[in-house]
Amino acid sequence: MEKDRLIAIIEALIFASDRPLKTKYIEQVLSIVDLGDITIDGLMEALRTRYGTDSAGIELVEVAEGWQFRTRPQLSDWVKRLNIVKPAKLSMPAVETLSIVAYRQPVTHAEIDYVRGVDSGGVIKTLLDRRLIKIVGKKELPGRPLVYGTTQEFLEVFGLKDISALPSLQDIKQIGSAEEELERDQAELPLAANKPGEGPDDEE
Amino acid sequence: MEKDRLIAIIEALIFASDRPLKTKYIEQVLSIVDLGDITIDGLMEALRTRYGTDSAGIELVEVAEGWQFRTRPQLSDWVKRLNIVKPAKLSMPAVETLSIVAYRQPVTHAEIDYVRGVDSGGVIKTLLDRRLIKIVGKKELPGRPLVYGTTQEFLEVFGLKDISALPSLQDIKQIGSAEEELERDQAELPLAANKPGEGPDDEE
Amino acid sequence: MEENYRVKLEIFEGPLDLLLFLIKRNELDIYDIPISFITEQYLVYLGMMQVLNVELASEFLVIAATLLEIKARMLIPTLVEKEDEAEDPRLELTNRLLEYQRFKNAAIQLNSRDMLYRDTFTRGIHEDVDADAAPPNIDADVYDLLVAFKSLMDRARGEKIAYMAVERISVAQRINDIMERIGIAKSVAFDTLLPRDYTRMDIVITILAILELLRLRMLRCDQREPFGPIWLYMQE
Repeated sequence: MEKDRLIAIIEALIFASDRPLKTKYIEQVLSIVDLGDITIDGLMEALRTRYGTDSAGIELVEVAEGWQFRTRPQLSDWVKRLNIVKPAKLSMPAVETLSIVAYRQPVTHAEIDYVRGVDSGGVIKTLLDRRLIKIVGKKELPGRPLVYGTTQEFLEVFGLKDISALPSLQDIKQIGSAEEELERDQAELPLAANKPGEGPDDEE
Repeated sequence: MEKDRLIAIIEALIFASDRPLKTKYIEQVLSIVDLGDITIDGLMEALRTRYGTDSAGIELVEVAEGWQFRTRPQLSDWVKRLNIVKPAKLSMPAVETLSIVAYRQPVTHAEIDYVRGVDSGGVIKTLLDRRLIKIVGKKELPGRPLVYGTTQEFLEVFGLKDISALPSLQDIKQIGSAEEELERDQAELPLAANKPGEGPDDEE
Repeated sequence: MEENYRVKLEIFEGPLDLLLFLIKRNELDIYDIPISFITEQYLVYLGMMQVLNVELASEFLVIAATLLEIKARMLIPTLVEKEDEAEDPRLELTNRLLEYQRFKNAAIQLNSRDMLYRDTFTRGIHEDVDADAAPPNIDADVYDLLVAFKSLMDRARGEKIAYMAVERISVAQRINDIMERIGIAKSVAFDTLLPRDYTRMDIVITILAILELLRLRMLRCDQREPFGPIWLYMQE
């Protein structure tokens, strides 16, 4: 096989690997190829040179556990700017809390805690700060606790015409067979379908 | 700033981003730089060319209205040898349902069932779980059924720049029939897709 | 004939898939389907599946009935001599088949694209960049909310769900609602009495309310066929 093609394969392997790639794995993958007098070390060196120029935004580094591509440290300030301009994902506790407010509004802090089984004070504060929920009044209960509801902003962010446009639990039951729904005892639902560590991006 | 350095920054930004990076975010990050007569489009083109050679293991693709590095499809067999666990293939019923949603969105469960001739509840659930489709609202019909559309993830998985990048159904009718024959592995069959008067041998 | 089927036995995705296959296999013109022939072939296939104990979706039988109906309609001579205006009984089926075929082809085309995680891969390692700025925007959709809420509800089974649902409506209130509805319409179907997003508790309360009204002889009810709608009437 040509040297260029071998380098391309190694480049793809390191890029796609979910952890630094040990040389021995590269050797294993290429074990079905007759390398002739080409050595893996020689190929690694050629690849490293290709990414070694100053005009590259990425570099190939050999860390203790193997080979890995990284953005060049000199460019880190630029990469950090991405966090400022790009939207972030809501955390799982925030999505949970927001869903309780959306579906059960008006709802008190205590009711949210009760449903989630944990204290939600911090999350409620975050959601208030982001103007996704608001205080809509007080409940006629001892201590007159505050009750929360969703905001206009909430409707806009989630593209809802009004609050009745929220899909209902009944709706979700139409989907998939009834038995499947009953069987599903574990709470791990599709939110987790996203890869861990998946970064922020928006869906317009 | 030099053009080479700008390209390096963009390379690092796209590389650091877990999802396809929209051009507008690149523009926002670079908004503090005086570009002079350099355009972002020009920089993107230069970067794409750099990764466009056959000897590269990675390519720069434009998907879901953004930019992303991906391994070259020609090398997929090699990458698979790494045994990185990723989502399984989609079944044919799933792809069929997905194409109905893609072309007919927003579309209801009942409409999908009618086109396919079978109940698609299970498949819809799978596609929702894999985030290839999502609930986009409710239809103003008795029972206010949910309507579905495709997601950002759909564009990413199928490498589409945006939804309009799908070939039109009419184009498919011509290309698709021939491929289907191959798939069914029944080359002796004539094409029912032919309109009357059309020769049976014009698609072989 | 049966020998051929034995070799080619495929599991079809649905009745339309099967029909398209039969049309192609027999080199038929989709715009002029010989309905008797295709019906016979279709039934042979269903019969074979039965012999093999393959469970077929009920939709296969629905289409079988449709084929037989079309066949019957084509046998009846048109009494009124308006051939030009008479619609071909096969038209709807043909259109459905063409439509299905179009999407089937679209699916094949879609499937042949370079698919992420099948043909091409993104970067495997997540790069952690310190985020010190507060993110100004949110990436979640309505489905995220629904799913989160559903899993919360699943976790909080039994008692808790009942506790939250009970306060929505009482039996007394339900009785008033029902009497009001029947007072206007004179008769109503049971399932239309349920609120749009009804819960199990709503069903229970509605049934309790109806039982109470029946006991008080303020209503009578009947069901005209097994599993048909249950009708409620004002007692004269």
